Amino acid sequence: MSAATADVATIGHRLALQRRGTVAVLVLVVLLASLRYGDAFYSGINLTSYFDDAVKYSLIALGMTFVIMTGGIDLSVGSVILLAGVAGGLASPHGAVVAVLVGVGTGAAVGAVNGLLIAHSRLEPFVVTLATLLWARGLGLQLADTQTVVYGTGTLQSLARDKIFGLTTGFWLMILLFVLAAVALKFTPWGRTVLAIGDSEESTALLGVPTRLPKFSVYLLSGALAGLAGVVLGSQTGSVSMDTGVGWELIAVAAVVVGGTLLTGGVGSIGGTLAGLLLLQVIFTIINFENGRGGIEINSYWQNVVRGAFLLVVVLLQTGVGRGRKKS
Amino acid sequence: MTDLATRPAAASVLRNTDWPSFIRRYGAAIVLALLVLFNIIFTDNFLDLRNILFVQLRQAAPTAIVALGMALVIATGGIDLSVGAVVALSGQVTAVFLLDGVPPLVALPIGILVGVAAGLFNGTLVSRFGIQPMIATLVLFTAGRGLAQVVTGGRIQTVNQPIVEFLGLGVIAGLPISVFSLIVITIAIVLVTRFTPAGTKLLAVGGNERAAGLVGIRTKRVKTMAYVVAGGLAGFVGLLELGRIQASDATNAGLNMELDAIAAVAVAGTTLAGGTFSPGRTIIGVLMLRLLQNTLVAHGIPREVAQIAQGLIIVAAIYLLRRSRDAR
Amino acid sequence: MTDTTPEGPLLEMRGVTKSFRGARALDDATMTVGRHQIRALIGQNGAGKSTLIKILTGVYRRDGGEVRLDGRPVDFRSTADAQKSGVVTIYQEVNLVPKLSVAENIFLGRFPRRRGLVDWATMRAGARDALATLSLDIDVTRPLGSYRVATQQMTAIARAVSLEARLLVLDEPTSSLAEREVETLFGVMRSLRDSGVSMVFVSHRMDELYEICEDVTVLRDGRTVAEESLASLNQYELVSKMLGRAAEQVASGARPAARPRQQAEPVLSVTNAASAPRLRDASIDVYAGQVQGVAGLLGSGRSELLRSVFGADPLDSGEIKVNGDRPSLRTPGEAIANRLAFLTEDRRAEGIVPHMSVRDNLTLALLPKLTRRGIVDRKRQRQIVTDYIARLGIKAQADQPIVELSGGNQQKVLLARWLATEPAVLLLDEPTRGIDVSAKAEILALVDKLAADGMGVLLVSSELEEVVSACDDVTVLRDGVSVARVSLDRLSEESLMAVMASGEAVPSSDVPQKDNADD
Amino acid sequence: DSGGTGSSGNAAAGAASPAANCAIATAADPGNSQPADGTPVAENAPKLAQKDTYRVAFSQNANNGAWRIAETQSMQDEAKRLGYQIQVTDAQNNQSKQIQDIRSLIAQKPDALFVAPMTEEIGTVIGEAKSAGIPVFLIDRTVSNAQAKAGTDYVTTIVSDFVQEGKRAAYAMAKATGGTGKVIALEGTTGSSSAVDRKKGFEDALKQCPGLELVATQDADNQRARAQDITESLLQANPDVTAVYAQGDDMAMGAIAAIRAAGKVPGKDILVVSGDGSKEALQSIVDGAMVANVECNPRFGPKAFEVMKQYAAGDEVPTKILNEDRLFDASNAAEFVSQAY
Ligand SMILES: Nc1ncnc2c1ncn2[C@@H]1O[C@H](COP(=O)(O)OP(=O)(O)OP(=O)(O)O)[C@@H](O)[C@H]1O
Ligand SMILES: Nc1ncnc2c1ncn2[C@@H]1O[C@H](COP(=O)(O)OP(=O)(O)OP(=O)(O)O)[C@@H](O)[C@H]1O
Ligand SMILES: [Mg+2]
Ligand SMILES: [Mg+2]
Repeated sequence: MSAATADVATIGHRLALQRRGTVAVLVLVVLLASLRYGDAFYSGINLTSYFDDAVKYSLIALGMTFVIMTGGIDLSVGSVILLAGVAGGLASPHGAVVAVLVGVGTGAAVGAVNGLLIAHSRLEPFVVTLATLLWARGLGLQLADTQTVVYGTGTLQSLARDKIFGLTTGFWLMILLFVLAAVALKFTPWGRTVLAIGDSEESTALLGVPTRLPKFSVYLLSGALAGLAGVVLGSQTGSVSMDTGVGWELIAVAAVVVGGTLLTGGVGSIGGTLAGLLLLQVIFTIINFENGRGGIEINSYWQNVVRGAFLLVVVLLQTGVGRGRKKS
Repeated sequence: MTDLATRPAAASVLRNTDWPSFIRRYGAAIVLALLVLFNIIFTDNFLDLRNILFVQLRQAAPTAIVALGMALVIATGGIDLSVGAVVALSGQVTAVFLLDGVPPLVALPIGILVGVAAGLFNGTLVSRFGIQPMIATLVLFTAGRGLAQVVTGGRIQTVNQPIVEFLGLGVIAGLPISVFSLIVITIAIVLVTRFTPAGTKLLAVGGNERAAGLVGIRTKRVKTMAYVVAGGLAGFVGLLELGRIQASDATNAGLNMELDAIAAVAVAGTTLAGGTFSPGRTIIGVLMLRLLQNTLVAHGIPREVAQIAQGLIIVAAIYLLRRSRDAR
Repeated sequence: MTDTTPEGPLLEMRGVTKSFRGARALDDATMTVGRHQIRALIGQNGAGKSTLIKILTGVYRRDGGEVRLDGRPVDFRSTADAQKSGVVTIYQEVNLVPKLSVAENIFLGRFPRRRGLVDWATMRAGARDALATLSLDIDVTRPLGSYRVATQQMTAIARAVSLEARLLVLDEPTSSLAEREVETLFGVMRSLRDSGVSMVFVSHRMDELYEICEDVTVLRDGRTVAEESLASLNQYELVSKMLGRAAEQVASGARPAARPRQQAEPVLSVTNAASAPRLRDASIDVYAGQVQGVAGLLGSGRSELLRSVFGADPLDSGEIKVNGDRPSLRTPGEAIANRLAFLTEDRRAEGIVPHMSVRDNLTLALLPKLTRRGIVDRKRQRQIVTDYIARLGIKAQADQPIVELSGGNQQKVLLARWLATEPAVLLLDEPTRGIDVSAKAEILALVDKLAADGMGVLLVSSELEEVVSACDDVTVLRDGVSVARVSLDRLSEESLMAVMASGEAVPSSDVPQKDNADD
Repeated sequence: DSGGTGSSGNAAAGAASPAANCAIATAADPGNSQPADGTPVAENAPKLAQKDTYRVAFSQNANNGAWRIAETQSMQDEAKRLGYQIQVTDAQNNQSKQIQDIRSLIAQKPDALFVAPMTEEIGTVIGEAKSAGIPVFLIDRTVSNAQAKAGTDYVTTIVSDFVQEGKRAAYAMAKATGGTGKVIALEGTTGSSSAVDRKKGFEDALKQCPGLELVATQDADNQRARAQDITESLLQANPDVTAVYAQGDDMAMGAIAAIRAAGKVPGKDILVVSGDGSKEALQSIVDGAMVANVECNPRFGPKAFEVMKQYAAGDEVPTKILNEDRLFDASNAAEFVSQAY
């Protein structure tokens, strides 16, 4: 599905515009919401909970951004969160450091399996990670003996609740990782190679650039970040339940695409992913708030409808933007 | 190009057989045969005709019908994540109409129409608006089930009507309705793709959309049609599922069916990149995955372990297929 | 390279064999490249040139034979591997990453760094320098894909040159280049040779080979049939070695006698056609029984003209008449229904459906006509396919996937695809790009015959020689405007070149305005 | 009324003579468990002012399936009846969404917060409500003691005793089958406390009845279709099964359909015991397809608001309040079917 050469110039502009559009809509929505709901909306606890909740999704979306930039996809992240969250939880009695290491390590290990099969054996990412979605969840359930895994109330939990400049460590962790990732994308050979692979893997190889390792690495990274997300989740909520992560991979994919990363690879933005994710998340919050107003009672079933419709509106606006430009 | 005069000896037949393409063609069938063999030996009453037709095949048929639609969409280089939700939506709409006293002759076609409409919606987003198939169908994946829940208020409502009972328990030509429909639908699809230009057009669009456009094929229409057929089949399966449990279940009907269908298409040796279509192997893929699941259940394997096994089998299957694909 | 270069050839490939799914692509192929040498590698389409190169650089694994570099056996596993040993390759068809910037394309895999991070400023400067050696001055921060194919090809060359190779392999680098660019390239190649770099050069244009190469390796059906000095062979001897038959049988390419117009009215008439952004105001007439040429510099809008006539691109304004009528031609489907046919210049991206069989590829445009009461007539389909495979001498099985064919054979299948629709007007965009001499001669002969049989042909070609020898009449496009018409009596490469460059009509040639176009 | 219909249990159709090796086949329904004496009262939880009307919030963990819908409905109906304003969120079966829901509810500062916890482990967020000065009432499930303290972080929890429900199901099954046979069990959502506890209660009680052999246990996720598929597969592999225990009614309905599809008669060839007490289940007891059903009453509204009002009035509220569940069988199903949810 490679775009016609003549389209290449427009694609870049289009996605850049889309990113700005996403940020603009995000700002607009937040402004409108705070006007409508007043104090309660940005009062400390809600902002904190909003960002805390966003952390885990943002971590998998970050990994997903790199995977998608290579033209792949990682459907297994939701299951990896469960598996790594469980592993981290079981390790948590041995201290926060051990829990984090075990969680991230578990995620990375699963990511490495995906990466090997995709980069080395050249299997299709969609199917490989679909299979991993199954076995990693099974393994997580097995490991936890299908019981919710509790995180010891140790350093990890207080760390999760500690605040720096009024926001939790989780928030700052998220910001830090996104900044690092943005730098890595723009300023490391690895980042550029990842984009090149997504653009045309065959060409990249024929230019004499090894492609296996970078391709492997994005799945490793995605797994490791999902693992981290599992531990973060566990420490924030004190436990990891067996339903954790079901369907989250699609939330991440949606955020990445809304954020202006091309699903076929080659063009991407880290900041866009964050904006896309925060935008999707703010919708949840607003639906909850709207329910509280008592005016229109948004039946919870409508929430999914609204979310789907919102996704539709965003992508339609984006293509509209793209078309408008093409004509001019 | 073997010379007819020099018939190769058996040994050289083995040597000359194109093993890679043999495995590719029959890989899923071989695994299926092994599973059947295992069950004949280790599972009581497996060879019972009633079991084969009314348990194994009947359970597999709805997924197989959905997978046929999915294979069409995948042949165009797309993917349809919404089929599971469409199954739910069509079933719920039909159930509600039936409960309202609408005659079955009207209510059942409406269910299929719901699926067709959903397919039209997906197809339009993909072909007219150029939205990535995954994202385009994610809209209905999210909103479709929500709508289904809205329609029934999330309740499971028993539909005690002869027509529903017939859909679930009826027998035509000694076969359960779902198995009978699967056979009819398969024959129809095979006939249409073999003998009319539709099959060639489909593969041309999936293989090289721009080239297809330049030979006068209306690529947008072909793509849309694939989604419409997939949607219509999902709508029909919604009716079968309604009949199967004799009740509407918005939350669980068709749950994860899209992933089962995609996995089946993949283990059948079809690449998700488009340009290939094989109804026979798709059905074999479904049967294989379904029988695997049933075998694990019948032998008391807990669900989480079964999930691990399924994941591993899928990986193993596509690994073998790939080995054969580009052995060079 | 220092003076202490070891004796013996730089590269030796001996007895190389390679099969794809049982089909021999190479069978005892041999190639020796000396030092300070530019070696031509020639052969018909499908002879195995690209395969031999890919085996050298490890893209394909060889089934047998050996490869020695500097006398030592080597076994590269990938292009990267080969590059480490100084073997740099520009593969056939542009293989770059279009969405990244020009600069990144040049420095991918070896980014200049500062404190571990990519140093964009140095990279941009380096890219500009690399392109300057090819006299190219473009914005290196723009995505490569936004430039035309020739520029992309030059970028690939710039990258390869800047890699400081010992052995540079160029697989048909000139097929999408114009003459001036080819000259620039040759200049660079000469200076590289003088600095000690050896090169392998693949091209189907004989004059290029004689201009730049000293020695030649000739492949035929996967076998090396000659390794000689070019000077010792004249063009006819070379071609006859390539083909394995007497050179006299190869069409000479001499201008056929003038073909009479078969009707007074043009079968296709385009007036003031415009299509943003490249086509601004083009008018052209095509008569049944004649070959109408379109000439112009790269980017002059020739392809756009053909595309918008065929409904592949939207026509913003202008009028198109077919046999005097003004049918709707907004989609290729409508164009085909009006008996137009269009052979695209980009075979890979817009022509072939790669994994589909030759049979289905060949009959793709014919599908509606093959269908009776909704059913495809497979028997007739088979007949037609067998017929065209024989008529055009296509080397392929009907049920073989078309990707497995060599470029020339793919091109013939695509041509057959359109001939099978029995069009009234055939629009040909660079029909012989990347096609070997014999296939090219065959295709041009075929075009000649089609015209003689009453078809109207519109031919776009960047090879002036081809335009001059094949066309009855040539319209020159410049910046999307048809600026002149040159008719048979004054058709020569020189006169065409002059018009194309200046945009001035040659005195007394017709101005392409509709009213006085009739002569 | 403790729903003690125990002695009349023998009326179940086709009850075989009690096997000697089954201690519980003839025992009476063990009935509801009683809260341990001296359940502490809520003292340190945030106080609730006495007002004419309240603005309350309810975090439901998943608003699907008849049971949860009935629960939500009951909360909404009761609030409406009392003239309170109620805001409901639906976590859609997702623990972390529920935590997010609760936090956003807290931000809106309701007078009181009702929570139907997804899992026991959402306790930390309950503590946040306390910090915000909002009294919390848990219904139908509780939270882990390690994370939130009853009477301090939240006022009280109104729950059913799931272990007891499982136990009562085992008794009912033993009685109906006469203490012999092969049993398959269908479990609810993996890891949920109701599934874990019912399984524990059922299996522990079954130990006293070696004649009832548990041949297979499968997770059917509270889904009707899934339960149907699984039962079909299990019946095919174990054609001599004589009883099915489904932890929830949806699964029971799926199992009954599967039994029918296998050409057997539910209630005769294979006896089905289930839990929840839905209208559909009661009807099938009346129809003879199901033999017994242990109620798990979803109608928490009246009780929940009554407790809230007591608490506002300053009455002593115990930190754990047990719901009273009934046992339905052929003797009383017809009587209750019309009121069932
Ligand atoms: N990947 C492949 N799979 C199957 N067959 C192939 C493959 N690549 C090349 N071939 C076959 O090998 C033979 C040699 O092809 P090759 O591309 O080397 O020819 P070439 O001399 O470069 O031709 P051209 O002048 O058209 O570029 C052809 O018959 C071609 O069909
Ligand atoms: N916006 C653009 N910017 C730069 N290059 C473009 C643009 N649009 C098209 N091109 C490329 O420029 C090239 C020349 O355009 P066009 O095909 O109209 O002219 P042409 O005279 O037919 O040249 P060619 O010999 O390449 O066919 C094409 O390869 C096309 O892909
Ligand atoms: Mg070649
Ligand atoms: Mg052109």
